Amino acid sequence: MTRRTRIVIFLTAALGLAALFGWAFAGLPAFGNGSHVYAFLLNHVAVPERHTTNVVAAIVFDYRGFDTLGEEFILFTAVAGVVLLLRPVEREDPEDRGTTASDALRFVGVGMVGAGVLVGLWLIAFGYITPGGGFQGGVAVAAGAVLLYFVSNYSAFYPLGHVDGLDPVEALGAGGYAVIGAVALVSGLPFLANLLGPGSVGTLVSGGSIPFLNWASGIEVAAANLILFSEFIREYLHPARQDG
Amino acid sequence: MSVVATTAPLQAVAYVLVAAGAAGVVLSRDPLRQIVVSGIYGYVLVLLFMVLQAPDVALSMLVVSTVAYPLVVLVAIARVRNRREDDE
Amino acid sequence: MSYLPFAVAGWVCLIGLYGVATSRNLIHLALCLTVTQSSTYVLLLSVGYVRGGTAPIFKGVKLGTRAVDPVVQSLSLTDIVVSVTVLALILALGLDVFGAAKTVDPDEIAELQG
Amino acid sequence: MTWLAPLVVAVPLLSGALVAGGDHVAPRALQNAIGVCGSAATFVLAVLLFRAAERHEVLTWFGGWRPRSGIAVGIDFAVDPLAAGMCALIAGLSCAALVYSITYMPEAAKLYDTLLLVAAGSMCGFVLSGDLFNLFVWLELTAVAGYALTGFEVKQLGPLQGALNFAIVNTLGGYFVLMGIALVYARTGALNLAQIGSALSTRRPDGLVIVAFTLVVCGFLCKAAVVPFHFWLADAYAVAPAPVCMVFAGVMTDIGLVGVARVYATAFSGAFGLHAHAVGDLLLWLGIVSALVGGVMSLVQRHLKRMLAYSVICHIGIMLAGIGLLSSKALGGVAALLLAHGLATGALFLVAGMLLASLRSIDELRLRGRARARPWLAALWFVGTIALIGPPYVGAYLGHAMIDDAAAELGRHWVQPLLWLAGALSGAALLRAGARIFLGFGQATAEFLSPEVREDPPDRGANLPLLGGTTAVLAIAGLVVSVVPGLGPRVDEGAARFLDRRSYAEHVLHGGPFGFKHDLPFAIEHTSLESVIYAVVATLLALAIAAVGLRPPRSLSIVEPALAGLKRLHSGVVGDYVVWLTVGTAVVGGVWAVTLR
Repeated sequence: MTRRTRIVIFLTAALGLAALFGWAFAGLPAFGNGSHVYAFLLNHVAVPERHTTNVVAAIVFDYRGFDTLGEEFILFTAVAGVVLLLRPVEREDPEDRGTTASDALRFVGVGMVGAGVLVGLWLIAFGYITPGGGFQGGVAVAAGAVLLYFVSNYSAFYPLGHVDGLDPVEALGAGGYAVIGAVALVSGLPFLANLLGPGSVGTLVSGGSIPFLNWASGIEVAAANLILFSEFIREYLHPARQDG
Repeated sequence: MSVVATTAPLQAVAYVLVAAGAAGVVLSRDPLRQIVVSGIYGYVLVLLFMVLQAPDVALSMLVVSTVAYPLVVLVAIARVRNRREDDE
Repeated sequence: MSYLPFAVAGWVCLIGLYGVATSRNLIHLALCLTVTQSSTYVLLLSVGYVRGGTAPIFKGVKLGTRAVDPVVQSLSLTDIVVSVTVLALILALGLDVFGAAKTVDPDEIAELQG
Repeated sequence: MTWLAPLVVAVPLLSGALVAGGDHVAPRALQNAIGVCGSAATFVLAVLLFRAAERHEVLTWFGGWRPRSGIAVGIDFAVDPLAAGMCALIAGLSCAALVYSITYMPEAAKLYDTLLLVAAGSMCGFVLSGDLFNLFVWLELTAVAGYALTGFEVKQLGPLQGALNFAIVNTLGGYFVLMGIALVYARTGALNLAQIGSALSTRRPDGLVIVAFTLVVCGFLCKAAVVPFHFWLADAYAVAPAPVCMVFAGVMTDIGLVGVARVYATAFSGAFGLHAHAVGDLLLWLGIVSALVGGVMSLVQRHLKRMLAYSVICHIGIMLAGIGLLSSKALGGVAALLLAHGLATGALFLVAGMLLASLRSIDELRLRGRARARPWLAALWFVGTIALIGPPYVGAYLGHAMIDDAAAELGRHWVQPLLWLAGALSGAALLRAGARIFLGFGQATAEFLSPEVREDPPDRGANLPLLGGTTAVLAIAGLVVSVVPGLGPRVDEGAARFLDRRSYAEHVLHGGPFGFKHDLPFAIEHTSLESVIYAVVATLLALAIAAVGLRPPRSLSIVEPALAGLKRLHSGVVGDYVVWLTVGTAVVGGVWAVTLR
């Protein structure tokens, strides 16, 4: 169909969809007045039961930890997919087109690499006490490592982002999450059951197996993002296909 | 733990900004301009999530829209542009 | 104010859909998809907001304080991960399309039809 | 038995992680072994799960978070026999795909195996899960694995276009599901399907409930490729590698239907109560239209995999129509049909793969008469085709017959001929292609067919006996589905449990018992004379249409404009598809807005 017909049909249908949305939203309680039994329950029992002060983390890694297992695998699978899609179909040309930066920029940059990685690790470590967690921290760690590319060049970064080295790490993160779940089965508990005692409220030793799942996902996310970024950068520098 | 003080007007402003930002991202047809607008939209969402008392989500959105989105999109844009210019 | 948040969520969803339907560039299209997706977080978090509630993090706050819904926040976290993966996959496909066809216009790559 | 259900998901996911982790370390043979053994183990676990679910309740709460006073705290797998059987089919087909791929795609990066294993695990998670958001997570995981597998042949534009159309439409469908979830959660404060069902059943459905249901169902219908959400499927399945197509066509499309049936039966059926027929009627009509569109479109294809893709749309439509009848007999028929269709279509895709590997093409006209010397391939092709058409007591027949009975009980006698006709149309296309390729019948050209699709063959070196053996197992299994002793009563009983919302909710939320019928008979299901007649007529009709297709008479040109219009709708342009997705959702919601109040 022509672009004009497409836009006309779309706008008509969108009007219908908008009416449906309006009809549905009219059935919602006014903004800020909703109350949900599930949320109420968890806000009251999560801290006493799990001793983690961040209820969201308790949900993500414990009450609904099974969702997070799926989420880890979504990231894992997507990265596997990107690696597969961007795999070289012809020989790579060895020419290095990495950026080079001035010494001053490098100096600042190296500092930022360290800072990014540290912030990331901190976000993972304290994720179940304060805001943060495996995902946010993992991306920050990967971001820190990618900065290496911008301040030095691709060849310095390449070993870090190289798929061969990172694949096992990523698989360990995603698989580790499932293994922690399966360990509970072996000890006769339900899958993903929290094996360990809850520890003391608001400290790093709270939450039982939450820290382990949190670190597993942190490792998975950091490795996955590193692979993702390095695949895209490699695709830019050495396209999978020679053009023309 | 209240991350920021929230007031209804602040929330209303954040929502209006989100509505405008979304339109901005869609209507910027040039990818390079779009990624800039998209970055701004990301930060507007971060602001909204903060005033909705969702610091975890805000933090996720922050790392995603600061690092993940721009990096992959910029590489894609650069790859496509570069070759176009070579062709010309 | 009471229905503005939901209206915004609906608007963001529809404008994103419009962008996807009319896009002439796969990179643009991928970003429009993230816009449509952002409507889901806006809706989820708006549904879970409780007026005067604190964030569901009870550090330095007495337990039992009125707090916003933590469940929708955990759902939004998953959702954000999904959005990154979808963006990366579609861009990777887009780069491959560019490699094979020298174009990123979805209207020009109709190899299969009928 | 609480350990069994999680393992059906965890084993394939862990095998996938293991294969990826050893990508550059372990030798290829070991990697293949991990993949095949992992999926075979999943198959065994799923069969055990099926046996367990038939005898007693199987309910797992992840992390041990049991509900408190009827409020679900965690995520559950409440396993019913139909879901467990579906897992067995998923694992079985994935195992077959991995075996087939060993020599068919020796150059495939090992990540290919990983993606297949993850897709298998996530589909099992989807069919077993009892939590609405958890359904979304597994839906997305299945989809993400699917996009990459479709675009596997990154050198060719066709697969990339197919993968992009697939990815964009299904991603949007996923967002619709999520918006529906947000609305349901806002109303009920629950994500557990049983709890949602109980909460919604206490009052009349209003706009919020109807729109939420619309969004969730339309999202799932994108995955299931039901008209008008179906356009992406023909593009994607035409170009993905044959073993991948087998898994997609055999089970991945169907999980969209499982989603619709599950969400309706457990969460919304109570709310719609007296108006249930309005829900069912629309699904019935969408199903019939899909079945007919799929049937007609498969008749105008010359690329075998694209022809099979439209045949999938046709059969998905028949199954959706069965679901739309909202009776346990019909749902049992859908389950039997799903099994026969999954096996037979899977086998046909594998035959197409073998043709591509040995004759370097799967174009009906190009291959005319070139496969005369391959009687085994011909036998497999015709066995699969006949199993799909379903003459009395063969292949898909049992499913058709059970749906017939259900329609007759409801007084909807017009449903039966339409569904049989649709099946005959797609069967005719496959018969025609088989006759042209393996027997050399018919003209060398046919103007009414869609343009040729290029597809690069796989590397040489495929071990044809291994491929043929795998295919034969599927084809024969598909052929005998209708005469498996005891299958009929079992799917019937399973469907009754699937649809029993009250017992389900009582069981999940309060640990209440299910009533079990022990000692179901091991007899071959008796079917009505009506169905036997329909099946014979449909088979003859398929043969007749195939014969006409081989030498179309001039008078047929009067339908040319209509066909051309239908073909033009399938434009391959994703922007159009997104428009149809929007239109479809708006129309479905609009119809229910009028009929459900």
